[in-house]
Amino acid sequence: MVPLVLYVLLASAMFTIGLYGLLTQRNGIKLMMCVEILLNSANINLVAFSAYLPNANGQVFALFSIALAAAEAGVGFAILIVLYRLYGTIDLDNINALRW
Amino acid sequence: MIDNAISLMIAIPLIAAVVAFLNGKAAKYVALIGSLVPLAISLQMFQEFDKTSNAMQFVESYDWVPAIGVKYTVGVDGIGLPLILLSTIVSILVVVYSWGEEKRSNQFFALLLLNEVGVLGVFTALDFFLFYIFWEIVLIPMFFLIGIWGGPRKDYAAIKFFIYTHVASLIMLLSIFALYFSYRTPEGLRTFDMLTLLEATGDSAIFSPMLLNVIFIGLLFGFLVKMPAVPFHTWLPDAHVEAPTAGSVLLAALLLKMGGYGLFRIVMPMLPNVSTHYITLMAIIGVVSIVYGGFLALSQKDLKKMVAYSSVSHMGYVLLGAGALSVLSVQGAMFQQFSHGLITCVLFMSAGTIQHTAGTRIISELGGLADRMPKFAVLMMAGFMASLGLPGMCGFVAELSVLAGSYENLPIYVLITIFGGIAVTAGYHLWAMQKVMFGPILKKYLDLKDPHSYEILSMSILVLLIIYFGVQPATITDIMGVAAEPLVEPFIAVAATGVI
Amino acid sequence: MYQDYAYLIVGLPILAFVLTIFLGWHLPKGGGFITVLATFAGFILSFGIFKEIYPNDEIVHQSMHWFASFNAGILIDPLAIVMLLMVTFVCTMIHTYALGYMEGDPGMARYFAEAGLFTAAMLGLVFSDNLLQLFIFWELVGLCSYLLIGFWYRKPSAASAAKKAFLVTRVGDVMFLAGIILLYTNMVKLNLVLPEGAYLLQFQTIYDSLTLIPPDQLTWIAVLLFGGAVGKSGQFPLHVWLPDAMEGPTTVSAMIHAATMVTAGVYLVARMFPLFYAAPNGLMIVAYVGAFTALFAATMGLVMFDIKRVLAYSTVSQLGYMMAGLGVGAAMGAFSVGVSMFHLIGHSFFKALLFLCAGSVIHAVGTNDMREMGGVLKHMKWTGLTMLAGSLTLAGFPLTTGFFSKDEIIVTAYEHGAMGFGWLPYVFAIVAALLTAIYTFRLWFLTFDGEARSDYHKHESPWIMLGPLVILALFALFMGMPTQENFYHYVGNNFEHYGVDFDELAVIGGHHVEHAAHVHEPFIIKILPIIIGVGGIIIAALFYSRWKRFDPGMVTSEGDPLRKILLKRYYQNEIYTLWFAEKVVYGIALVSNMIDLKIIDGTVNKISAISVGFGGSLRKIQTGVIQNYLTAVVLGLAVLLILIQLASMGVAI
Amino acid sequence: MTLGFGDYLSLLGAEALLTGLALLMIMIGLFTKNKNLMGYLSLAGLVASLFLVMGADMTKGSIFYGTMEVDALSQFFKLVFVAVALIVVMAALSRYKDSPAQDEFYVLLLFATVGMMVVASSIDIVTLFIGFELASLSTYAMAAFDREKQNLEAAMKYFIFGSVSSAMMLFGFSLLYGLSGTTKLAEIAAASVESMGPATLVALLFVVAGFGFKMALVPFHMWAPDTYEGSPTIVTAFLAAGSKKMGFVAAFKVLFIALVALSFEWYMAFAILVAITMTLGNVVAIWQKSVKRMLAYSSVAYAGYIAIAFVVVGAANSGGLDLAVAQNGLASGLMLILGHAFMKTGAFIAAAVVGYMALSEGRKNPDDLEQYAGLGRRAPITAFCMLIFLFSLSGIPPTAGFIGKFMLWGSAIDSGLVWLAVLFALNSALSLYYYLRVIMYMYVREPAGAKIAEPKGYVLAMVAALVVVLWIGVFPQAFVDFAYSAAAVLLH
Repeated sequence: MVPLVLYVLLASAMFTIGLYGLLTQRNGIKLMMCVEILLNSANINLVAFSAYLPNANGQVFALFSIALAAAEAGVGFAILIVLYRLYGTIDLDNINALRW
Repeated sequence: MIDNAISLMIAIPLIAAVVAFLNGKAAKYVALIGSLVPLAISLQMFQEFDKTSNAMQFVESYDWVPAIGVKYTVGVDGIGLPLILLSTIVSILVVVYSWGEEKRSNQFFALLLLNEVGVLGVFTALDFFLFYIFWEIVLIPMFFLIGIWGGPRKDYAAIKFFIYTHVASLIMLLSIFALYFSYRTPEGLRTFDMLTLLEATGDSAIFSPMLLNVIFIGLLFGFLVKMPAVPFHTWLPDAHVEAPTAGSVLLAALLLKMGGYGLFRIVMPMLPNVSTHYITLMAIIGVVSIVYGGFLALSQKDLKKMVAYSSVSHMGYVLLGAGALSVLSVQGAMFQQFSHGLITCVLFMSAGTIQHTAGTRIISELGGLADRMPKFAVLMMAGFMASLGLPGMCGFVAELSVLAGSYENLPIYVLITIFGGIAVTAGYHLWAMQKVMFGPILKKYLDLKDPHSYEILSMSILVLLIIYFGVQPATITDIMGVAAEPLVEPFIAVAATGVI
Repeated sequence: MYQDYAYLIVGLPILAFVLTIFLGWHLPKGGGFITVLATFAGFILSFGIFKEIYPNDEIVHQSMHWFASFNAGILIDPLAIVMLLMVTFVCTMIHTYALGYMEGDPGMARYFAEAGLFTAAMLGLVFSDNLLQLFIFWELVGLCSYLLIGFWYRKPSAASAAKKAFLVTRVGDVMFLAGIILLYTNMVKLNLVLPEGAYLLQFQTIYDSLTLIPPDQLTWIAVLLFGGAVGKSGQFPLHVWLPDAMEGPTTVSAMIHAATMVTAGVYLVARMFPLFYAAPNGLMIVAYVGAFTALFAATMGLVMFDIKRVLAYSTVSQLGYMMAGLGVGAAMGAFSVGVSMFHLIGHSFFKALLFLCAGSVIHAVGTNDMREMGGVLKHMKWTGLTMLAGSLTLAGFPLTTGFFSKDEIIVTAYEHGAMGFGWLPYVFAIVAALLTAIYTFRLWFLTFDGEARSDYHKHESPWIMLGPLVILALFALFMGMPTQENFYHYVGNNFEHYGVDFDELAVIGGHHVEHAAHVHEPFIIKILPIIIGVGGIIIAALFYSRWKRFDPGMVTSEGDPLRKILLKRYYQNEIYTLWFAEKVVYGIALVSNMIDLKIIDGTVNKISAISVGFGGSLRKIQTGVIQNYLTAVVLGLAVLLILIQLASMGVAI
Repeated sequence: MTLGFGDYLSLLGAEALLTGLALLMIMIGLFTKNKNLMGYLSLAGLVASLFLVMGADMTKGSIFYGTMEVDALSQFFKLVFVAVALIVVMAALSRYKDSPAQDEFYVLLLFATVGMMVVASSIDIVTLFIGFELASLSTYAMAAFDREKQNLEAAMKYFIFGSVSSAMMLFGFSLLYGLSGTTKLAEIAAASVESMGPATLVALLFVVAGFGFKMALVPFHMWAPDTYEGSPTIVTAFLAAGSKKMGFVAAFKVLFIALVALSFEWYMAFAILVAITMTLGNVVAIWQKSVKRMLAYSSVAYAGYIAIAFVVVGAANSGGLDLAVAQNGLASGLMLILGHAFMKTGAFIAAAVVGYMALSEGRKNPDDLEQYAGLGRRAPITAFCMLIFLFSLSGIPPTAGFIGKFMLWGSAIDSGLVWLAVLFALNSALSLYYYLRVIMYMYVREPAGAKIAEPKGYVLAMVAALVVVLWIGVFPQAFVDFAYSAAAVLLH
């Protein structure tokens, strides 16, 4: 059996990668992807823990979370599409009329 | 006496304020009635007041927010009653004086009434929660009076006034909380009841000296700002300069008195339990306010600003008298509150009338107005004389009581006051009087006439009251004397040992 | 029976005040006759009371509670009754005179209202039974003085003089008030058990407790009370307002600034004489200040050309005599009160007379400047002769009232010296007497004698003005001789009514004389005042009359520094007004204002500016770029993590 | 105890009703042209659910296998959510009148409300997360609803920030689950007491990040000003008043149930966060020319004020739990939440009226302070309501804002955090500056246009909020009692 710590390490690595991407990328789609990576790192955690624990709560949680992630992606893309229509770009660095 | 007299006295102006606000045309008549009724009630209360007792009278008490120990408790004793009378008298006279106000008159009169509500509430509330609510409510009408009807820098003045005094109120509130959370009733409940909490401050098992001193500082600060005492006075001249006449009158005659009232109602009962250094502190601040305020007034070019600083100077006597802790001085300090309330009305009304007739308040630009405004000149002169402490008027009685009563405990401070304050006070009053009223009339003022009869009327009534209380102070000082005794009692032994 | 209506002595003039101020505008002569009648009624009442109490040597005392530990009351004792008589009488004369003098002035009603108020206040001052009430009326007469000096308020100089008078006397009043407070506190400390109806500040109580109050406190109280008297009675150094006060109508000068109000200071010292007597050095200060003032003012009287100013300095000088007369009481005891009061009463008559005459002249001639007069006697016989009567008595011509009263003071001052209390008062007094005679007749000769030096109006005043002049002149000349001795004893024994033991007080005061034997004055001392008085008149005649032998230019010239300093009035204006008031006091005020704006309010504004400015830079964090926001979150999390980790390790944050 | 269907209906009737209504409205929306009906439908549904919430039995305990609970705390918040939604719907009646897509607005609003209500009831991290996400997703869409440029920018920032926070929170939850082996909050708490390690800390921090985002606590607040400013104003009202409060209820549940166990003085770290939050909110708000943005920063400051409740509980817990102090602190925080919900909604709706007015006159910068000049005469009802809301926000009696601040000051003093109380007071005074400035514009400046007809829906909404604000201010007893019992639930 693969030791739990490896799963957790994997999840942490994914989380870090996602976070790094969020801080460095400008493109809206890439940011969305990074968010998905973050969510999935949590899902890996949940599933892995659940496998080592005497209950299935984590797996259920992961299922819910996957569903929610999908919905979130739907909303997110909808926003980005309209954004693109209005601004002609999804480079988020340039969209900063609201500030200060 | 009708039941619930105090509640009625507070409620009627409130209702009248709403009516006046909604009914623009009749606003001033509503305001007149709405302030006449409280006046009648307060006079009736004065009649029926047991003048030999220092217990709370006409008390009403109802549960309000029992979950946090808040009650609606109001009552009157010798500390509050004179100020209630002052409030009702001044309020109606301000309505009369402002009879000609055309600009947004419905709002104007509604605010005057709302101010009366707040002030009466402060002087009667016996629950800290209620007290604080009224204390804050008073800010609102004054803010608008300055803000809407004020002078060129009204924004600055109104906001400064509001924030400065609000900060002080909040600090006071935090101190009140410290009292509140330190004490439980025998039933184990919290209470905001003012008298209970103040009495509890004497119990060193509940309040450690350290804690009590911190609480005391907070409360004192709150009241010093309101009074205002040097160095927390700078909001006052700005507010006065910009405020309309009615606002200035209410501000100086009633709002400042709230600070003094807090001093007698809340701070002084705590004094026996805190460090005696505070007494010295109060005396020092009082004297500095008197002398420094006087010099400040002397240096002013704007008549109204001068009057404003004279308020700072005069309110210093309240602190001095309170700090001296003899029956005569405390009674004098209370009477100073009352008398300054009347006198300052005349002064601010004078400044206001000059402003709207001559079009300026800069002293050097005025001259010879007595020539065209003889009646007004007489009234203004009477006000100025009263303010500089002329015997036969109430200001003298108050200042004499404070000084004579304070000398035993605070000789140096009294001497500084006498020599540093009184002559200067006379100086700026006379100087302003000479520049404004006397000398040859300036050409541009040849068309002036005596102001409207309602202005003359309200000022005349005030002058008559000033003279009446100057000649017959006992009418009201007897009550104050009775009220002063319990405040001073704990100190008679202390003073004898020369601690102060 | 009259004494039951004693309160009306004050009440009637107040009524007159109220009536004239509201109705005077509609009455002929501004309702002046109301004031005259009220004052005259006061005189009748006073006289009635005098007749009642004089034979049995009684006093009248009525009192009621006022507020706190103070009372209001009426006390008519010998000291008070003579003042009451004098004030009501002189005021009646002056008010009558004013009916003519003020004719045609648009403010006539106001004049008589204020004059009525003044009369009331002055009378109230006199018959007060306690020090506080005395102070109250003291201030009220000050107010009336202010109002009446500034009666012609359209004239800037009048307005300014009024203010000056009020302020300078206020300085004295402040000291007076301080004295009262000091006295009151000392009395409170005694924990006296007062009998029913007695109050702390009543004179009776004060006299009774003098022996109980610490002597050093007594001295302070005496000095402070005397400070009040100095202000009110124009003693050095607070005399500067009095000459300026001549800006008011001449009747005002006569009434307030010669006959009545300015004597209040003397009256105060007389009233509190036991206290001064008991206070170590108390009387000495009074004596020296008084005598110095007498001389100092007389020197300035010598060079003035304004007829009223000469009289004003003369008044200051004579008040100095009265003070000195009281001050030398260290030697004479309460007798000196009688002496001084006698001079006070006499002076009131003749100084009122002189002022009214001057007023009559000014009224006719239309100028104050004596250089533009000359030879007025030809046109104004009655005025000139009555003024001559006044001048004679002021100069101390033998057998006139002024002669007796001033002579007695000078002699008393001699005894003061002879008994070892200091010669200076005597020296000052005798020199001042010479100068008095000189400037008085300089004035008379310059005005009435010689040739007209300008083209002035020439007509005699109406009889309503001349009548009072004649009556006053008679009193000024002939009152002294018959009443002198009785007066001294009647007033001098005033304090026996209160059981004041002067011997005991003298011990406290440190001027107890073992053998209270009467010093015998040498003959030369006795006749010296006569010589000096007559000599002075002759000197004046030699310089200024039609028998002129010398020219003033022979004694002094334009460049003479002494003359300059006198004309400049010892540079008082420069010191008091230009330097002290405008530089020092106003300077402090300006500095205070600067402190207030820059430091105190500056701090408040600075605090708000800092918090607002803080926000101004902080808002730049909000760049509007989403990645930066996320960075902030990550950084924030990291910081929080560290903080909580530290906390969990027990590090106090 | 087993519960029947009827019990479920009585306990979760409001949620069920609103969910059903929302689904129904989607269907109706497909087939009807006159969509103005939708507003009234949702209005009716919300009123009904208000009564259902008030009528729910708070003694039945947990339902759905111990994942949800109906108690005083949940009902307290549900009342807030439903009432806020109700007020926003009233405003929307005017705002989206005759708009072709208005059905979607109401549906989203109802879903968001349901999501918040689920969060209020949940005692399990799974339900909590689901409710949280339901509310978030709906509001993301609402923020972009008008499809104008700034709406989209606002929605984009909101969405990215929100989804990152959700992800962090989920990551934190996953760690908590792994450490304790359970998803039930109570059991997580029990487990944390036994094994407290660095991993727990990290987990907690991630959770805090998630809630902090909704609460708009520094440094998780940065989306808030932009989103509040850019969103349609009535959506902003809903975000500030509803969504934000959801963050608080979630934080209350997780932080208290799971974290009361932490024995060390973690609250000091939180206290610093709170201090920074309120100070930053206030000092930056002073600089804002846009009233909406100003209110947004004020909302940040309020997050700081309310979060004092956490600090107070932490302080009360620092030396053995002092129940009275903790309960006091919590109840105070709840009272301020309650007050803030209504006054902020009201204030934003008033801002919406002004924006509407400015736009209809074709002005630029419809939210700018200049638009408020002379509002007292141009739109007297709006101005008066705004006046009261602003006074309430500044803590002037007798208003809901005052009661909340009053109690919170008290509890801060009570727990010995005098410095925090003083800072709170000074901040509150500072905030007066920008509130008063708006008032000055409304009542002092000369109006720049004629009097306008105020849209009825807005007026209804504002007056409703006004009544509640004053009611709480004058007769707080019932609310205070409710808050105390809600606080008691959290503290067992």
